[in-house]
Amino acid sequence: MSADLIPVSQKQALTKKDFQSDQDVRWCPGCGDYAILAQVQKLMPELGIPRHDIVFISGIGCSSRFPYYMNTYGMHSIHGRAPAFATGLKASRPELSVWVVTGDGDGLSIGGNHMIHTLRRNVDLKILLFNNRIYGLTKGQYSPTSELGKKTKSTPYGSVDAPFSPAQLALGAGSTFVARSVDVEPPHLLSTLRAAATHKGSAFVEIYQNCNVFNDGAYSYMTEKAVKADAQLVLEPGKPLVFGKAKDKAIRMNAKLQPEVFTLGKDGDLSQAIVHDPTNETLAWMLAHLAPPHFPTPIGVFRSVERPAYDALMNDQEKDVLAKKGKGDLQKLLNAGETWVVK
Amino acid sequence: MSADLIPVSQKQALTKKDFQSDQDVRWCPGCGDYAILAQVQKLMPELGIPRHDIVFISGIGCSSRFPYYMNTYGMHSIHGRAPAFATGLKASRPELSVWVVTGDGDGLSIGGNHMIHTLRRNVDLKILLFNNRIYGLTKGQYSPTSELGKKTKSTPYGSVDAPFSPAQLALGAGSTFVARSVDVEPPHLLSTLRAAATHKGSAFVEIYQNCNVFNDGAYSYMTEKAVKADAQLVLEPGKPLVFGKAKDKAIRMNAKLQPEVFTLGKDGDLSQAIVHDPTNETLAWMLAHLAPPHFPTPIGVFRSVERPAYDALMNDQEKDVLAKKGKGDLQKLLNAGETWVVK
Amino acid sequence: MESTAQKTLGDDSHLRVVPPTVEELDTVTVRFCGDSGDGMQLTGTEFTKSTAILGNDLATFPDYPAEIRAPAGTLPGVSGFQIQFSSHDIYTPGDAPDVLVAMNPAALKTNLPDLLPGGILVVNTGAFNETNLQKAGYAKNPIDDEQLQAKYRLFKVDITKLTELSLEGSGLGSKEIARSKNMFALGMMCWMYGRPMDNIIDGLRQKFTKKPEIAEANVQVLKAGFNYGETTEAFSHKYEVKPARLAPGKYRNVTGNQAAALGFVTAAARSGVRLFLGSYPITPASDILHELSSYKNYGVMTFQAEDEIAGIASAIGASFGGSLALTTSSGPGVALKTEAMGLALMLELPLVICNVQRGGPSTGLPTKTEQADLLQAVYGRNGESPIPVLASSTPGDCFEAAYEAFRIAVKYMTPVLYLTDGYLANGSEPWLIPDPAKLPPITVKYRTDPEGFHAYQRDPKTLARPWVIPGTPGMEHRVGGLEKDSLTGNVSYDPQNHEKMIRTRAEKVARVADEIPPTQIFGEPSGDVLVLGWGGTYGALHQAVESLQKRGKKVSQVHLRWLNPLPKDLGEVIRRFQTVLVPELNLGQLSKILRSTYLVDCVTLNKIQGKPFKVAEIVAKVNELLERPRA
Amino acid sequence: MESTAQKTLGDDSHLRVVPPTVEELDTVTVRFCGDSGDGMQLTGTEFTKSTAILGNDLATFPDYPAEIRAPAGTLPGVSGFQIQFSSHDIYTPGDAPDVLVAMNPAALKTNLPDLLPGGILVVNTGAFNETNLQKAGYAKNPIDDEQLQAKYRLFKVDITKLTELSLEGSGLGSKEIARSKNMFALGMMCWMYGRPMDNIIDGLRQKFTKKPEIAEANVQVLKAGFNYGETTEAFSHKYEVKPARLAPGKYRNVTGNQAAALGFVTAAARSGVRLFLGSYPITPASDILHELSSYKNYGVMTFQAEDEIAGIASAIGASFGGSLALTTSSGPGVALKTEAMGLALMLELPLVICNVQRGGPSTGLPTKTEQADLLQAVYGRNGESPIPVLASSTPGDCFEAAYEAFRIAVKYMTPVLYLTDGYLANGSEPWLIPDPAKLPPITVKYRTDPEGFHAYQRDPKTLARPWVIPGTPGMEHRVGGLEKDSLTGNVSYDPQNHEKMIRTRAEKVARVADEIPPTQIFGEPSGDVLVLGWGGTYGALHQAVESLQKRGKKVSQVHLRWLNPLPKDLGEVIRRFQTVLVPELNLGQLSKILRSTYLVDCVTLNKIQGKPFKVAEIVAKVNELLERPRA
Ligand SMILES: Cc1ncc(C[n+]2csc(CCOP(=O)(O)OP(=O)(O)O)c2C)c(N)n1
Ligand SMILES: Cc1ncc(C[n+]2csc(CCOP(=O)(O)OP(=O)(O)O)c2C)c(N)n1
Ligand code: SF4
Ligand code: SF4
Ligand SMILES: [Mg+2]
Ligand SMILES: [Mg+2]
Repeated sequence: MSADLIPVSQKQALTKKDFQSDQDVRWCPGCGDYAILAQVQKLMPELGIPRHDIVFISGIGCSSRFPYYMNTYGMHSIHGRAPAFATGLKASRPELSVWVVTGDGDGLSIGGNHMIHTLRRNVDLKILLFNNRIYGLTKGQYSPTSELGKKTKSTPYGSVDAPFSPAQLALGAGSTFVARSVDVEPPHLLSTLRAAATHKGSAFVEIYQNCNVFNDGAYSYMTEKAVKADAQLVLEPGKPLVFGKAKDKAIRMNAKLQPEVFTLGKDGDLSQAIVHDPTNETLAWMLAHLAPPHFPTPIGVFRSVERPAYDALMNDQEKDVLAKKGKGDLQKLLNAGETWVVK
Repeated sequence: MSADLIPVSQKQALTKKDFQSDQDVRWCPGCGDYAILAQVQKLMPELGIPRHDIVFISGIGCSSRFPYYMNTYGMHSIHGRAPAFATGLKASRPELSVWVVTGDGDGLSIGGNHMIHTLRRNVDLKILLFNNRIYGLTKGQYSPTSELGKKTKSTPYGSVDAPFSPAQLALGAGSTFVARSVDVEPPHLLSTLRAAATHKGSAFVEIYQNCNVFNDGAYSYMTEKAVKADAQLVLEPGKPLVFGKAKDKAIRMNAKLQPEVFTLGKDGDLSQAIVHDPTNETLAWMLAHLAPPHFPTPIGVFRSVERPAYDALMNDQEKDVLAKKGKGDLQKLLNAGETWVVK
Repeated sequence: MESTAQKTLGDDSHLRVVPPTVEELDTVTVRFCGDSGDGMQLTGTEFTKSTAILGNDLATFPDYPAEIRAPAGTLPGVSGFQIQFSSHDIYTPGDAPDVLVAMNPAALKTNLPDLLPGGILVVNTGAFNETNLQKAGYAKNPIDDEQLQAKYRLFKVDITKLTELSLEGSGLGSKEIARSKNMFALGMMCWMYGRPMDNIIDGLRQKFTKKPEIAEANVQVLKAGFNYGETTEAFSHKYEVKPARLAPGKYRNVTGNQAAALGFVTAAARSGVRLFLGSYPITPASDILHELSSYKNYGVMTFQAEDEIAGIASAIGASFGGSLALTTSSGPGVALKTEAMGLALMLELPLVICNVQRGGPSTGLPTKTEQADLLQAVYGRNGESPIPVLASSTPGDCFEAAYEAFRIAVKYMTPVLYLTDGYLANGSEPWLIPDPAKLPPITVKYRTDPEGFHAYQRDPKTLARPWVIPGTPGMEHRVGGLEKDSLTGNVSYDPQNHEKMIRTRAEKVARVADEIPPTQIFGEPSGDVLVLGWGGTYGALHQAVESLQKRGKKVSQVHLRWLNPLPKDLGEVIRRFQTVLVPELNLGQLSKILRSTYLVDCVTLNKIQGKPFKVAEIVAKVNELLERPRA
Repeated sequence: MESTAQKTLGDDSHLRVVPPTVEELDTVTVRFCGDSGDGMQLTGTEFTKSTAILGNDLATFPDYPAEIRAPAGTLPGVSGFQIQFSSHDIYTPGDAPDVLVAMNPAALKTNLPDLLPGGILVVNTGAFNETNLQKAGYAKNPIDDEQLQAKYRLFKVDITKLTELSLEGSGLGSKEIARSKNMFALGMMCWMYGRPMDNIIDGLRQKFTKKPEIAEANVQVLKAGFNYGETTEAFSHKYEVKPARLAPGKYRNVTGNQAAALGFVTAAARSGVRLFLGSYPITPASDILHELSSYKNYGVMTFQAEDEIAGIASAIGASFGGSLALTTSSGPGVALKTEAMGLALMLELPLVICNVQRGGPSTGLPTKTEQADLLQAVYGRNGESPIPVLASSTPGDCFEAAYEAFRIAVKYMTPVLYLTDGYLANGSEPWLIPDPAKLPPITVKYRTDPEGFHAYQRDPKTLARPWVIPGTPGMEHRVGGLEKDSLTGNVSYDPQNHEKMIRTRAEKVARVADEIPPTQIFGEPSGDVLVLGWGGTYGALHQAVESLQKRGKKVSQVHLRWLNPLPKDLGEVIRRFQTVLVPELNLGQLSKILRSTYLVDCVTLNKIQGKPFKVAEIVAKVNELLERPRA
């Protein structure tokens, strides 16, 4: 059942269409979720994994309807717990490709604990967090990623909760792969998803997603054509942190161990710019802190390091024990300990 | 009822003894919890807060028996939820001094979500996490801080879960105050607790605690007399990161943005050493990563920054609305909207 | 179809010459239905307001599509709003509409089966184009069907086009124009039932203060709809529904969620104590959170927690601190709170847990109504963990039930579980605005006297322990979830003490029965059939029993406010009837409790379709019982 | 007190001249008690092993102190282990000990009230010093009390000193020496009841392989204890308890938690499918997790989750993937799982939820036993959410019940709730080792044929849907917690479909009754009193009924394996008895269910003290019923 057993011919036969289920897609017209669905469906054939070896598991939320639209195996579970369902499945069936789709409420509010533990364990799951900074499905309450002061149905006078940075939280939990992309940047999204898919271990991808009904324009500060080049910092491994319409701005670390923006050729030269290295712990953290108004918003892979996946370790341990002790004999087990015979 | 209203005479009258309740302390003889209790009881009189304005709230675990031993108000709640109980109390009674006592299982396993949300919100709670890297109360299963490979009752072949670093997790959640101390370092513990007590906002203190029954010697690598000076890095704001028996080792940042140990006078001089600044985001993170075998274990305050506390914001907002709208008139509220009279 | 509109619009013969016949009606049920984007909820709400002001009694039933906005024109995207109004007391939004306004084919498809034969059917022909017909699964246009025309009084109106025409030159985009067509439908109905439009117009102007051009467009279309009725001869009849003889007083229209929120605020105001709500959003309970969040100047604090557990835990923390503590949710969220409820009952702190029930199990039918969380409320915790449980019966009654929940919670120092449901939560009715001063008081007395204080020393009558809050000098004490000494509250593992505490907690809840007034029987105190219900089915059961009584049947009704404990006299009441019928929107949960309590072989009537009972369903069942041969 | 020891040791007159009288006994109950640090559990376990090998029937009851190790010598720190052994079948660890070994004053204080008058009381005088007496709250030394000496057969032995003496020169520290004094007590009891010590000695050597000096010290003290009985005249009697006539076969001793773990492993082995346990530690369920964690080479995977919710969720995920999925917990943890249970029943996937019940509510009495989670098991979820519920009745029976739980879960594609309790979990009994081949098969057939596949197409007999696991080509499908179409499993909001699904899920669980064999009645099929119980009370009820029958009373026993559904013939069985007595360690939970199901006015007998029933309590109640005047 593993991917490698599939004849090449069949691999090639799959197209994006093969990954579209027969269910009508029911998001609001204009919802950013459509764009994400399209890129995921586009990526799938590339992976060379047959449809039946792929499972999408979600919680509850608009974003969590996702599995219904994928012509793979799927589970629309309960609110916040998708990583836990997925952990059980992946640990017991490591040969499957298991994806988790969640929202900022599902994955970070009620489901925050499962999320951090899954990342800590490094379960080999691809976790897509659709961050629209709002509870869409329940019609517009603020979420743990909504900005301070946000007025929503449950905060008519503005929220007083400081938001999480999903990337920071994932790093804090020890995630081996942390990335960010945007619904309206299809090629960037596709390449980010691809990087996640090929990572061995938990891959946490935050996707900025516009909820045009309850939080329209949440990301226009960095997606609008006019500001985009200055507002986005596209991370590329081995490349310096350079951005801006004229590619004339860069980021360096100052003497106080703080990042700062400088203008190339004016305040400094390219050699001072930090070179992106997704294996550098400190850098990933620093990048996760860059935010407007003083900095552009980084998108791309913040961190990507190797560490054995939980499911692999678990199955290896099982194999080890089997190798050492042999397959357990049930009769022996039942008869273990002190026994005696009554005649 | 607030601390400021207490006459100075009464403040001075309190001693450590006043904070000892009439309940027998029931930890195992030799448990590190005793030492922590002693320091907390020692600190209390210093704070000048009357006993009746102090509340200790815990979850379930050995450590969570703590409130019973404090002659203050207290609640021994349910497993993992102490921060949530405390949030409700503190938000509705901001004048109280509210402390949370929890364990590595209580606070980071089942209670991980409440922990990170409380830290994100910056609720003005003093959170003491007794980290013994084991489930004590349930007699010895591994916890989310147990080291990889640990053999426990539930992992007879060794655990395959990579542990959390509590400090990293707290930073990832946006905690405004993150510190670490050790049960067997009373003066250090006392001063760390004092720093936490005076911080406005969530103060997260990880306390290394020895469970001599189920995980004896978990910290001997850094508490034993012989190794201590080389194994501990005591953090002091404004001071360079220097350690070692001969105070001859220091830590600097290399060109690849990675920390490294160097010998003073040999590989470099004091000016290269990083100077501790608890307001520096990047530094706090880097310190939270320092760990044996290549680095000493930092103890002290990793991070301490100002950010409005959730409870304060909530109460300020209430005051604002009251100021703007006046005290709500129930009759008017009931009669709001379109009304008509039937005769 | 286009041709229909063309003809209607191009031909002057439809302009009125004869004034319409005015027919007087007793009761009318109107249902607006259309795509979720068609604004049917707003249409219904505005029509309701107008009807309320006219003094009719009324009840409403909004029926949203499932949680996600389905693509326009599809069957799952249909949204409906039903209102029944009457010149006498009514108790339900009506079994079946007399009038159906269908804004598109999908709406017609899903709603037509409910329309009474001979009923008025208004369709927006403008939406009956190929695409929409196909989306609705119609092979051919149903409104051309002669059978349909024979069965109903069909009125084809090209609302789409008429709206466009009335806004020609308004400068609005086609999207905005399309969005106002609901106002046309509303205008027509206002004309047909003689509803005043002033308050609707005021309402629109207020709603769109920031977009006056939209407000005016809506007003214009509303008027156009009204005028269409007035000046064309499309409709031959107008109807009049006289005001109902409601009890005198000042009224407003409330939904159940609004009423519950007001009940909670009133409890806080009357007790002089802050209300603290710890909650996590969930359909259909979220609106209580929304309402209360806006009452910051009424001594209300709301905390949107990270999950349901933190919601209830924060509330318990606040209760420990002296607040009136509340947590609101629906079934799946309540499931998560059950562990913490156990702690609340061990700590013996006041707390109200409000469950706005929805269709289950699991995620189930989140936007639909059901009564299937009763057993969870009464029995759904580990250990012997008794909690008083009460339920509200109509939208307006949510006010009283919410208030009562707090009165008992405080008086008995106990968590109280308050059940309402999606039908009550979103439905509305005219509500006689109460005078809070006339409500029974909620008396909060924190104990402050350290003399002889023991944390679990009880009031001999209620068995309540004292409420002592942090900040009180000299009374420092610790509480927790381990079994505690029956006097001091210190941890106790003593076997006898455990049994004593288990029995005391049970007895305390049993004593809440002292608060329940003698059972009110609607009808004779004995007879052939007792219709015994609880919760949101009140209206349907009441209307059914009333109509049966009118037909001389010996049928009475009892509707329970308290489910745990049950009223002391209920067993006796039950025994006075030949048959007890227990209709429920579940598989028979109350009847399980009644059977075990009174060993009574009650007859069940169960419906689990996410919908309320119809009056006719109850009447039919009772008649069946009356007709069956006696054993 | 020191003087007593001195005298005993210094004076040779106590050395045996006459051999002791050997008395034959039918049944003996011994209780070892001491400080938690005194090793009473080990002592009890070793004595049990020896007794088992001798072929007595036996039952044990370890009674730990509350969760934290209390300071040495205090009342809360007392730990006890009781064993009843017999030459015939016995079913409980005994109501009251015939022999009490008390290692310190605190142990005497808390345990003496249970000792039968005339019983043997062995006290370690060495521990009766000022400090310990004070900690136990004794004003003066109780063993000097003449009343005590009159009431019991008191033997004062300075075990502390004798242990020290026997290890003089061993080079061991005083701490180690003190720790071995339990072996002295064990040795004495082995002598008194003629238990062989070889296996104990082997066991000690194995246990301390890495510390041979400790092993040898323990052996030496054990022997010293034995020899003390043999050579001194401290005890005048020895006792003999002949082997019981147990069914022939090979036996071992198991605790309930061990047996349950073995049952689960056997289910996996028999079905050929991997067992997946997702769990979070909690007393008294943790041992099942510990056991299963060590079975990695038996196709068992264990996942210690971050909380109970992740425990069950991971299990459901594994079940989706084709594993036999299990989650284990106790009351408060089960409360947290109720939301996910609802999902499992919507997904219709096999899953076993095992609740090892403990004293509640809330944290309650975590180390004590209780049966108060039955209503939670049957009713404790939101919505109409039926789940089969079964319970085990003895430690050994946990094996069968665990196996049966999986058999039903797989056959009916449903979550199954399996109830055991702290008493069964930690108690032990001789267990006839079963032949797994003789167990009814557990047949797992994943559907792999895509032809005509529908995810919710049902087996006409069991109503089970097909189990199709990811990895199966051509059968990709999606499941979820929203209501689903009765055939395809796609989301459906159709009202009729919802009712159909609600009724189908209920019917499926009802059909599990087809699996329940006709009710076994111990005793006559009709009579005066039927003692009807469930779960861990089996032993006490059985022994009580047996003794009543011996006295000619018309009393029979039925003990339920299945609580939901109930056996089809149970109503009829019940009606054949004048009175039905339902003894429970709760406030009457099964009786609530029986009352509502059969409208039977059963008599309840409730005990909620964290302790099992005593046989005498049952006997007394039945006698009371038999004697009461008939109405
Ligand atoms: C236990 C439980 N609590 C609450 C809910 C209600 N609920 C469903 S989705 C949701 C939040 C959705 O927000 P998010 O995860 O951001 O998803 P989005 O809809 O924005 O994509 C909530 C509160 C639920 N279904 N179950
Ligand atoms: C809901 C629930 N789940 C599980 C438990 C069992 N339990 C009690 S404490 C504990 C872990 C304690 O570990 P930790 O927090 O590290 O505290 P320690 O005893 O080590 O101080 C567990 C699993 C419980 N009481 N309640
Ligand atoms: S509510 Fe928002 S997130 Fe949900 S489907 Fe609509 S646009 Fe998308
Ligand atoms: S088990 Fe460990 S943590 Fe618990 S009281 Fe004993 S030594 Fe302390
Ligand atoms: Mg969202
Ligand atoms: Mg711990």
